[in-house]
Amino acid sequence: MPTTMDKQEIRTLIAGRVARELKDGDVVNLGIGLPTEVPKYLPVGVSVVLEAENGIVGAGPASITFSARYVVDAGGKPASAIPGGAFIDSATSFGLIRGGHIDATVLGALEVDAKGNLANWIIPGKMLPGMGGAMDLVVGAKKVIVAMEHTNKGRPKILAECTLPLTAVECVDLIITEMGVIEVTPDGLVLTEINPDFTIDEVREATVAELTIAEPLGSMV
Amino acid sequence: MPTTMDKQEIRTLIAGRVARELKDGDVVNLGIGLPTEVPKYLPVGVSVVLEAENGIVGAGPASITFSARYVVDAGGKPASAIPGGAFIDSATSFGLIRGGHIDATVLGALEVDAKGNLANWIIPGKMLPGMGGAMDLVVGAKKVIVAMEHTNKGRPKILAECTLPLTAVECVDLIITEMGVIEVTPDGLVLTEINPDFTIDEVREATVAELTIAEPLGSMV
Amino acid sequence: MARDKMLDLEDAVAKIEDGMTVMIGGFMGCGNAHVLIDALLEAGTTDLTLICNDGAVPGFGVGKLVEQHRLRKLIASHVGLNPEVGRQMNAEELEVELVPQGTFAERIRSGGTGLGGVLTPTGIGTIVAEGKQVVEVDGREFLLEKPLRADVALLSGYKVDPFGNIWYRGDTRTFQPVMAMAADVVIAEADMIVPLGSIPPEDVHTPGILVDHIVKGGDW
Amino acid sequence: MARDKMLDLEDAVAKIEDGMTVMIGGFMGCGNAHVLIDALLEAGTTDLTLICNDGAVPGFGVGKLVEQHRLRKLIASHVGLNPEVGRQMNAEELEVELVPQGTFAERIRSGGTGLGGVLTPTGIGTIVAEGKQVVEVDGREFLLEKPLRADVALLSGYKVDPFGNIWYRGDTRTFQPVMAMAADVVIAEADMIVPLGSIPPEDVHTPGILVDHIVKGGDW
Repeated sequence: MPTTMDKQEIRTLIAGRVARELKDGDVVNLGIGLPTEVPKYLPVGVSVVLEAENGIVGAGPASITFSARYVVDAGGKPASAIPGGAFIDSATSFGLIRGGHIDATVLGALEVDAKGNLANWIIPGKMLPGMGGAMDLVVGAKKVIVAMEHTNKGRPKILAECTLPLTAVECVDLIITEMGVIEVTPDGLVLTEINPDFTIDEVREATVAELTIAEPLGSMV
Repeated sequence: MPTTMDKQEIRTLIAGRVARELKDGDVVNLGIGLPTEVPKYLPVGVSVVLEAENGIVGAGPASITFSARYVVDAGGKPASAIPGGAFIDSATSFGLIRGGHIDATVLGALEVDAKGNLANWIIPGKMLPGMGGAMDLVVGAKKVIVAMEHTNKGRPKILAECTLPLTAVECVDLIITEMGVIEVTPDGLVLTEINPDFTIDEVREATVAELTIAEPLGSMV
Repeated sequence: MARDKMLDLEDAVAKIEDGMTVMIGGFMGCGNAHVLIDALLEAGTTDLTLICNDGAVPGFGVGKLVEQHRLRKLIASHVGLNPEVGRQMNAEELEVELVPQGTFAERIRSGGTGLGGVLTPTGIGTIVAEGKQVVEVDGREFLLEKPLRADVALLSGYKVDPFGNIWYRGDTRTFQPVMAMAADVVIAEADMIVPLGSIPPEDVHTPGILVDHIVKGGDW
Repeated sequence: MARDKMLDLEDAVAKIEDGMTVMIGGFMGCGNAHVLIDALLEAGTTDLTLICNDGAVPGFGVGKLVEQHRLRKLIASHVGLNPEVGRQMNAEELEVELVPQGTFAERIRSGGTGLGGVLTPTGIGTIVAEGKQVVEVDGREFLLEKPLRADVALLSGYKVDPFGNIWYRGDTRTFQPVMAMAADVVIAEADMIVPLGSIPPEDVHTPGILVDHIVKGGDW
């Protein structure tokens, strides 16, 4: 039942499912917010290298070894480099990103559409945070995973066509929400896994884009 | 009298005159051969920072502190970094060069012409060493000084128009030979200083390009 | 080579005139040239164009320049953490040009290394591409993004020697190495002034030939 | 993160197949991956396209690959110190593509960082520009030079940790950091294998995520 999940349960569910997309040794860039919770849910035996686009390869949590005056993550929060980590300049960092050296990026979205177009950086007239590193990340990362709530307070975010200014065209590979897992394919969106708390009809109702249902349809939990 | 100068006297004269073109603190890239002798003749109180395009800012002579296995100059010879010097990668080195951060480059030429066009990297069918860093250096350095013997065994090298494939167009600022100092101006070549061992007519005879004679004409020695 | 580039703080910021374009490195305030920013505020300099990755946060780093209305224009990739940027922008007190962060780094790098610009896939098919030249290379489209340069760059180094060689601590390095190449005058504040030769030549992050002036930093 | 990337020398060079494109860093032999080159000669691999700044000198570094006729093509900026390159070229045994050294570095950097190419003033008005696209930016002409990539890059590091982080000694760094980004497989020989964490994060010259395999080097 959808209404039984609170915000934190939704985040836990999504972050946990994203974690299972990552392979041992992957180099991963995590957007701010929900995506930063992903590492908590990595399966045993899987460790990933976190890249922070402001210049950390092998980013770690705040630590007394690293002064917050000199080390922050891509959200501006105190951070560290793990043993074997590296601090690099921004041109090199985005060289890694644009050059396909990041295995996966996980980030939120305002809208995603049937072609994998993504909008996540501006609501004209309302919100203009700027694109930061998002445009480069979704163009350059080998796999782009959108991790978000399925709707914005009931308003669908997965559309036939994005209405907001795009972050990039045809860049999203996978959409993971509290309702299920959706793959972006050349033939459109395919629901590959569902949260058993929902019916296919409920997912379709919350999604404007047409959804093909995978056979067999897996469970996301 | 020209014939009284041997090869080493010519080199000494030219290198000595080039040295007086350099200002204290200049960052200078020296081509192989004659240009490498320039630092010996720097006036008292003038010190320059040598850049070697393979990655030394503040290059110095071979030294026991630096293993030849790990440090060579742009001629492939054992070298060092002076205290305060830096080793940089090639993309950064040529970023410095192309970006106008080198005050002067001194290099030899096969041919130079009235427009300041330079040919110094290939004689088709005979010699193909490659351009190495020369094309970038003459495009990027703030001042391009050609230091060379005035003729190739009597055959003029300063031409109305280069006949060999160019290194770059309109890049040379100053030509320094054993006969004199020639400035490249929008109106052509101007002999600004002469070696008193030669007459103006002798210089003109050894030069195909038209020469304007500066008033007053200085002495290069 | 050991020429001393040390300058008093007031003399250093006096190099920056009203209306100039200034680059400041760092990310969300971390790695900003805090001591130089405070001196610049003190000097009253205004009408600046600031090239900085972001607007930092209110009351911190370049965020102070925004708050005290010293900027005419801000070229950045992200301004969401400083609401004052949005407010001034909506009030038409501040012009903001948003640039994708990787493009931002490369545009500055182009400006400092004599390239004609950047050919990037980033921004293709978005409003970032509006009015810009698209160049096709082997059947794929790239956006031509033009070089960025500034009159002055303000850097923040952890170790700086008297020749201006800089070693950046942590991830304060960010855009600073490319900015050091892309400004007519480069001023570095030094958390620590270290003796010439004490930074191993392999570990110099910004060569001293790029730095014109050094001021004592660290006190903020 | 501490996954061990160590590989036997023979297994490492077995990654390189006849006909592949290989990048090797260094300058006039200094900084070449000498141990890997010797193993590659031993393995008999041939018909290679080599992307290296120069042909080194006879009997040294990549010069050995030339001498032993392992190359089909050489992409370099300078070949004058190895007469064997010119001889094979004139005999039409070896194809040579000459690239200005700064353009050489940037083409590799483009290949590794997802850019569409380089817009450089270098080569304009020379035979280097022949057949290439010229792009005008604000009234000035720039040559569009295309990205370079390789199947394998062979690097030579002084200190390398088990994750593949590299610290280059002296000026052996050269083209190695950009090559590390521009090849499908990156193999580094290490003069010294050092413990994870012993290279300060600020002084890592090539991040370990770019390095696939490490072999013990130093012995040449």
